[in-house]
Amino acid sequence: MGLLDKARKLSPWLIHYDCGSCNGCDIELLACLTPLYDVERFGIVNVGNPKQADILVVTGTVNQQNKHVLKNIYEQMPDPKVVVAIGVCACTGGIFRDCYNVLGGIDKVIPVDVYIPGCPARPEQILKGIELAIDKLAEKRNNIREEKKDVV
Amino acid sequence: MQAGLFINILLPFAIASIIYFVKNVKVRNILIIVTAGLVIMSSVYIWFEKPGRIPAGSIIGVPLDKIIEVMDFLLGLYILYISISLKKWYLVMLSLAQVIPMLIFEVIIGPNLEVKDALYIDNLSMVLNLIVSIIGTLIWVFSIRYMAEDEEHKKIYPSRQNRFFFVLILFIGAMNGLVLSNSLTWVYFFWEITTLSSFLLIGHDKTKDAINSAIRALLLNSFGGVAFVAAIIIAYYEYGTLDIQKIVALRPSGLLLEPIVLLCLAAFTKSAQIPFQSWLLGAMVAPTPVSALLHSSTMVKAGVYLILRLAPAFRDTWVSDMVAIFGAFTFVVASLFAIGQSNAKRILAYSTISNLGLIIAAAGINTPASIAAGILLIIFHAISKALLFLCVGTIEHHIGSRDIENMRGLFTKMPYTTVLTVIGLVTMLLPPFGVLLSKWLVIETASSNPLLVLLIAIGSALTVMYYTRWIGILLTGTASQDKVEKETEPPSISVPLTLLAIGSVLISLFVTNVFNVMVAPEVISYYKRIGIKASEGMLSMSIGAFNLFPVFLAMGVAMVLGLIFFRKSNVSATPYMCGETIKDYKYAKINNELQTVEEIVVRNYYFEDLVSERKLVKWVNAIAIILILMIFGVMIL
Amino acid sequence: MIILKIIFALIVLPIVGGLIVGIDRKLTARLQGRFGPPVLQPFYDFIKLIGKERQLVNGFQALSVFIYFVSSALSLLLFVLRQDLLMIIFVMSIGAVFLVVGALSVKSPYSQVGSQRELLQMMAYEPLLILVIVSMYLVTGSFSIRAIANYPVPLFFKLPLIFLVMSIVLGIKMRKSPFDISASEHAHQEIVRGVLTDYSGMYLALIEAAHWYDLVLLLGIIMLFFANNWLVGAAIALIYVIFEIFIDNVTARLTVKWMMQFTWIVGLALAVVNIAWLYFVR
Amino acid sequence: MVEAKEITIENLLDEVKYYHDSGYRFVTTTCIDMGDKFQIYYHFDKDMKLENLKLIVDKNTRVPSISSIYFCSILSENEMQDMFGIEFDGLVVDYGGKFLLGEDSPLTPQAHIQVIKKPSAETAEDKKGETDKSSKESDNKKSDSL
Amino acid sequence: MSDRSIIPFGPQHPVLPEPIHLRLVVEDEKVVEALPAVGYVHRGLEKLVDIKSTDQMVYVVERICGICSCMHGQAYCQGIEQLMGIEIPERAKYLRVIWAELHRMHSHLLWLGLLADAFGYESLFMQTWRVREKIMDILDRTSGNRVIISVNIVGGVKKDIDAELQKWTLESLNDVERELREIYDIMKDDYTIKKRTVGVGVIKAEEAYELGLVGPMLRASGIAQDVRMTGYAAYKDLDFEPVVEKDGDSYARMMVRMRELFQSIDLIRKAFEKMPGGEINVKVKGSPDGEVISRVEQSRGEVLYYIKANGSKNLERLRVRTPTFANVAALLKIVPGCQLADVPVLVLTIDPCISCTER
Amino acid sequence: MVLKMGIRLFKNLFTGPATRLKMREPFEKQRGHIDIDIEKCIFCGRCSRECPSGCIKVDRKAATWELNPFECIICGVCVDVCPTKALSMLKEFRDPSDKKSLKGYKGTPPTRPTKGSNSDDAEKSVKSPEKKASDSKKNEVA
Ligand code: SF4
Ligand code: SF4
Ligand code: SF4
Ligand code: SF4
Ligand code: SF4
Ligand code: SF4
Ligand code: SF4
Ligand code: SF4
Repeated sequence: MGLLDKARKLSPWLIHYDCGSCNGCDIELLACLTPLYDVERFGIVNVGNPKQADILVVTGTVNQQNKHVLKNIYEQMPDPKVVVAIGVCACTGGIFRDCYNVLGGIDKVIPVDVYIPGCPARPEQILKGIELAIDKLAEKRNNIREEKKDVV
Repeated sequence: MQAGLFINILLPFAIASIIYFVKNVKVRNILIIVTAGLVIMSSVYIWFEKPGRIPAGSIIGVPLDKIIEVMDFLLGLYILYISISLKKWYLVMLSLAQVIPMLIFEVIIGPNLEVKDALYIDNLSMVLNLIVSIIGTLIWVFSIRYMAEDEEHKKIYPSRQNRFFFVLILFIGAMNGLVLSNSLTWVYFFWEITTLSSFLLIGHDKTKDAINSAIRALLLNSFGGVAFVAAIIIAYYEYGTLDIQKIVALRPSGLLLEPIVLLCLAAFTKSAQIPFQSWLLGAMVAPTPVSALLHSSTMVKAGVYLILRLAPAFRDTWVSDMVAIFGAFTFVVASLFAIGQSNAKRILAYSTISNLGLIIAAAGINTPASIAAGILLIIFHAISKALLFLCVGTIEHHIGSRDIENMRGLFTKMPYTTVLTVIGLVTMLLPPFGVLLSKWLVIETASSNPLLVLLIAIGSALTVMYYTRWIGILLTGTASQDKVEKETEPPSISVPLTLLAIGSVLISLFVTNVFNVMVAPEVISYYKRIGIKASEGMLSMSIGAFNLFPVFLAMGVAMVLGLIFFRKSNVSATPYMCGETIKDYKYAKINNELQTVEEIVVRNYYFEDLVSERKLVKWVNAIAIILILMIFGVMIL
Repeated sequence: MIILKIIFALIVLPIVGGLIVGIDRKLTARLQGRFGPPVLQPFYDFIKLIGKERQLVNGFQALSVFIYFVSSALSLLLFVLRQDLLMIIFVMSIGAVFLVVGALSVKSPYSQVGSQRELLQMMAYEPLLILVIVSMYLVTGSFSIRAIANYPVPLFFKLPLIFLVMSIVLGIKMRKSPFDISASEHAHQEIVRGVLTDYSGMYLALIEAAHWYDLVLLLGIIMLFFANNWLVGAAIALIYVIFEIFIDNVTARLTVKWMMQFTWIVGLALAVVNIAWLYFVR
Repeated sequence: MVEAKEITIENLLDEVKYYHDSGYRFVTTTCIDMGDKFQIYYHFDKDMKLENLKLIVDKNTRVPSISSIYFCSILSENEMQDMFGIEFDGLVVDYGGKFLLGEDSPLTPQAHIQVIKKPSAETAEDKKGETDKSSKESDNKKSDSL
Repeated sequence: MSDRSIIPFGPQHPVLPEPIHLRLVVEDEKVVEALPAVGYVHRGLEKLVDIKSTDQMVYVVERICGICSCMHGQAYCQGIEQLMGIEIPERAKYLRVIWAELHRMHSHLLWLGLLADAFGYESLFMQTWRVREKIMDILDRTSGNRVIISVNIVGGVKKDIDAELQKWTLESLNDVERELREIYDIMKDDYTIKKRTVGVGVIKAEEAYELGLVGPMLRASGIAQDVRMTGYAAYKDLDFEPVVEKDGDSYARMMVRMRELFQSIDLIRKAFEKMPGGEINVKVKGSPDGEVISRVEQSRGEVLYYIKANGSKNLERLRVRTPTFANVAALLKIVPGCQLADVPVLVLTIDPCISCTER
Repeated sequence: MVLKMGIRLFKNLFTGPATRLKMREPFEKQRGHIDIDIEKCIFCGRCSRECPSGCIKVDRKAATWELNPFECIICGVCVDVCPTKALSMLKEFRDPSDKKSLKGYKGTPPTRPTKGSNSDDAEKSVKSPEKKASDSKKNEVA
């Protein structure tokens, strides 16, 4: 089991959903993939497919149009999974939270595990946030195990 | 013995005539089932007796030979009558071209025509005989219910089932006769009966389409008939006998091969090889049992049977090589055309053509191993194809379509039939099942001829394409949203289907036994050697070996594991749709019809622009004709 | 002995395959100026995937995956046991077919389009692979690996063009540019991950592992070109992989149409020329 | 500062056609809510010089779409339809008021919705039930700062 | 049976960094119909003028989109300045040019990378983004932030670039130029890239006009239109020729953006050379009144700000017509008829920026 | 064609990765996060009014200054407008966290210049975790 936990920490795959961000946070997330920051050295792969991802990374605010998309993606991810909100938009709605079409942060729709502030969040910040998310992932797994035990 | 043969060949004729007049459906059905049992038993009986050569007997003092001659003539006249009543001048010409020479020939040669051993029963003929007797009768049983439904669907009143069963049953007799006969005139007689049955059954529905297709079938088969007549006449003059065994033993060469090549040509037409493929495709308008029986498992096999039978006669000649290339060419082209089809029966028809091509190629390679491969292929193909056709028929009656696009997610509607269909498809497509095993044998034996291998390699890759996607879409579904319905089929449909499915798997499992018992002796009797050892689930040659049991074992393990983990999985997931849900996918919120929720459909690729039958068929036919001419050409070499 | 061989084929070799994939990822990263993941990354991924929730859209996915996995493992096993090469290819094709069947059994358009393309890819490489094997037969007179491996001269000298043809096959099977059409290694493709789109968790892991088996098998076939010296063969196979990685990094993904044209025209032509040359030399 | 030629619904299409035929590029439309009327600008560009048409319409009148002349105007016209509820005749592709807006979005938001400051999400959560108080507080703040 | 497949493309799709939905109808691999659905990013920020003051709106419009945020701020500020009749210091004008051109560069590089990614050329993606990081460093160091640099304010700019920074920037730019040359050579005649771009998605000059395209899209079709030529900010003093390509296909669009990178480097160098000293902003008093249209050439083309003020602290109406809003029309034109594999490439060649399209 | 890219790649291979394995030092102008020297603050509320994002709450009576870092867009306006330079922009960015917490400070009301005793610089995290939990549960159900 220890091996599994270790592997989980070493191989977090993420999916990015741009939930109506201004692209500021998006491109910083993309920058994390590029040579200078290279998240792949932590085993992180941007798989772009909820079914194969462990970490859902969301940028931008939730609006009336994409809330169901966000929910769908979250639900398609297999357990254990964590959600990271990048940028103040995803955390609270940021500067746009007063707009008529904006619901606010993504925690209005799905549970969020890690909030990364900043507008935009810097790549370094994102890396840190994902690190935090990876720890959460291990925790979550333990929770699941316990839940399963309860059921049995 | 005589009784066995009698039941096997003549009983169907007799019963057919009775059934034509039986109005009571129940009586008719019982009669059919009883006959089916008798025919199967007789066939098995003959198999165990295996008497070899049998002299022609006589009925009430009249020698059978004479009877056949007369019947032959009458049959010719009947076809002529049909041709005239159809008012197709070319048909009339072709019929005349058969009847008149035959008449003159018979009048001139008269009693000399007689072949002493009119019947010859060996493994090859028994393989065909068993296929015809067992699969054929299973299809009778299947037809009982099927035809009732069919007439209901198509609103055919009054019932034409009597006529249908008349032909269907009579046909089995003819087919059995054909494969057991040793005299060319006898073969020709039965050959013509099968042509006629095919014509009658294709035209059964009497729609315009059906009649046109029937005429086309009659036309092309008559062409083959003409070739057959020519072959008989020339053979008589060149060899002085019409005894097939004697001819084969002669091993003629050079121009003397002419009658054999003509017989091959006749066989090509019967086996619907390119450029004669069009009649078989047209024949798909017939009710499905007809397609299963005549147009995949039995009648079209008559052609390849004849070639396999004659193969030892022309081994090691250029003709043989050309025949192989011709067969391989058909194999590729028919597979290519199959890719462009979405009509299930047409796919099966093309697949039949291509497999027959492969058998012909095997015959043309003409080594003991390849002949063995050809015979194996006949067996496996017959079972799987019959199963597939019957499944498609059943499906068609349920969903009202034979388009594979409409069979998407069929598993949720008719799980039982779908599984059987998948078994049929898998046995056609994958190792360790027999069809692929035979293909493997063919490739290995063909490999000294690179051109042949190239063609076969391409052809088998194409085959994978059209079968795989069919299997795939049959199983399509989303477990959380599509509930699997229960399916009940009447026994007269489910029993033949199940038997065929089980048979197709079992026979592959026991392929070594089948090989040793049925195939090997045949090949050895002609070639004196075989070069293949079959034992312990393994077929081995000097150049390679196929290990069957590990593959079976592994597949079994995989299936068990799959089942276990399927049970342990959460099957409520939905497919990935870019964040949209499959349920309420309303792409583009446009105002015109757009707010409707539309299902996502994805279609297979059919490459209409690339593999368009219409565009290519001209070229392909031209190449095929050139190849046939070359067969004649190389004879001179 | 046979037990050892089975263990070797079923456990050691896929680990080698995984390592090759790991090296591939590291090397790719380095070529791109990145630091790259650890070489053992594929195994971490594998273990993690095994531990994820098992999700299926359709039960036949599970069946298909296991058949794919088992047939890949079996084909490698048969290879190690030096069976008939052509049969091995056919056994491998069971897996390929079922991978497609599994993908087709899902209603997602991406899986479906991916499987159509996967079928086209199979159509592209299968004839080539068969020709490769047949040409080996033509030289050695046998399909059995035992005989091929014992052939005294390296096959490479007789089949140089066929050796090149293997690069096309390997490129397609490794899903490398320009042939990563039905399912690219990265999801950044118009059809997401094609046939793999709807697999997750353990099933994805098994597909990954089956991929390792396939990879080793293909490299084994490449090694056969130098069969009289396994070490040289292994070295060449490794160089071959590096070559594929290099090609992957200097080309864009091309289209299905281009692939079909290229494989059937260039690939078949190379094979045919080589075979014709064999005849000529004889 | 924005020079514009005034037009009416009747000659809108003719004018637009004129611009189209004399080689102007369609830039966009701008709609302004004037209270009881809408004012719509049509902007055209040629050699980087902007030409504007000004159309003033009553609310609830249907405006002819220019998308049959300039296909690309569908985007901005659909947007106006969303945001102001103006209906267009002959819109080539009609998203029916759901071009930019989602199912649950407010209708014609730019025409009547007054955006107000939502209280900070956290504070609202924190002080649930004390909304009155907090608003009072903010009032206080306002008066403080004034 | 319908002989067409329907494929939903987006909103969450790995090749699309932004949410847009295309309903594709395909026959085999050929796309016969494409209908976009948007709104996944629509926030409604134009309406924020109700509660944000004129000054605060600068920060809102910068967040219309993070990619050329600086140019949004610039366009907005220029509009307000025009309304209020403010003449900003010369140095501020040059600084605006410099930052705008840096933004253009990072945007084009970003786009090049994404395009490479769209046709599966991963190493090229890495390469361009690696170069881009150098630009990001320049932005970071000169303004204090990498992406949304927030330097524009009504009345000028907030930050200055001192002599030392200037030197460092120019040196960095030399590096960048060298590496860009390399990439340019690679992209110019790579067989596989050409295979995927040449002749794909052709838009002829007349069509481009008809569709109302802007920016590189228009210039790739052979029309030399560039709002910078109107000479706003300091552009009137930095003579330059718009980059034009004739063919109007994906390749031409790629080349236009490629060459604009060099043009930008050039402009930055010239701007540094000519930049006068002095103040960088002026104090602004009062509130604007009246209406104005302000246009600026962004990386993706012309942005048009319509600003209507009524003399109070808040504006009455703000409308932004962003470049992608104009260019999306091109998709409707070029996607039908293309191959399925080309869809991402075509979507990317218009360089879509959905967040500013939907605001 | 392949060559040019190939050369580039080999260069990459041999010059080593460009990856910054450690975080680089922030540039001097870098906008990281807002900090307050609560002692200097006179609770005039100007920062709160000018803030584009509206994420500062100043309560003059209670002498509290509260920032929601998860709404702050780090534009620096507040720093520019603060009359007493109580606010400053630090270079370091704020760390991600697993919950959204406010930064609340309690200072001394300017009217009463007693110093030190009741200033309280401790961070105040958002209370009522139960409410949060119930919220997320609701989301799961919906
Ligand atoms: S947090 Fe800022 S940069 Fe990020 S998406 Fe929101 S506005 Fe853009
Ligand atoms: S379902 Fe098809 S085959 Fe059956 S009766 Fe109807 S049309 Fe004929
Ligand atoms: S495919 Fe790989 S390199 Fe390309 S963007 Fe995705 S993760 Fe990055
Ligand atoms: S600007 Fe648009 S296309 Fe470009 S990276 Fe951002 S989201 Fe993607
Ligand atoms: S044009 Fe695109 S990149 Fe530029 S600001 Fe607008 S949305 Fe952003
Ligand atoms: S400090 Fe400045 S802003 Fe605050 S109350 Fe005094 S004058 Fe007004
Ligand atoms: S930095 Fe900007 S957003 Fe943050 S508190 Fe200060 S003024 Fe408000
Ligand atoms: S931080 Fe500065 S601006 Fe804000 S309340 Fe305190 S003194 Fe006033």
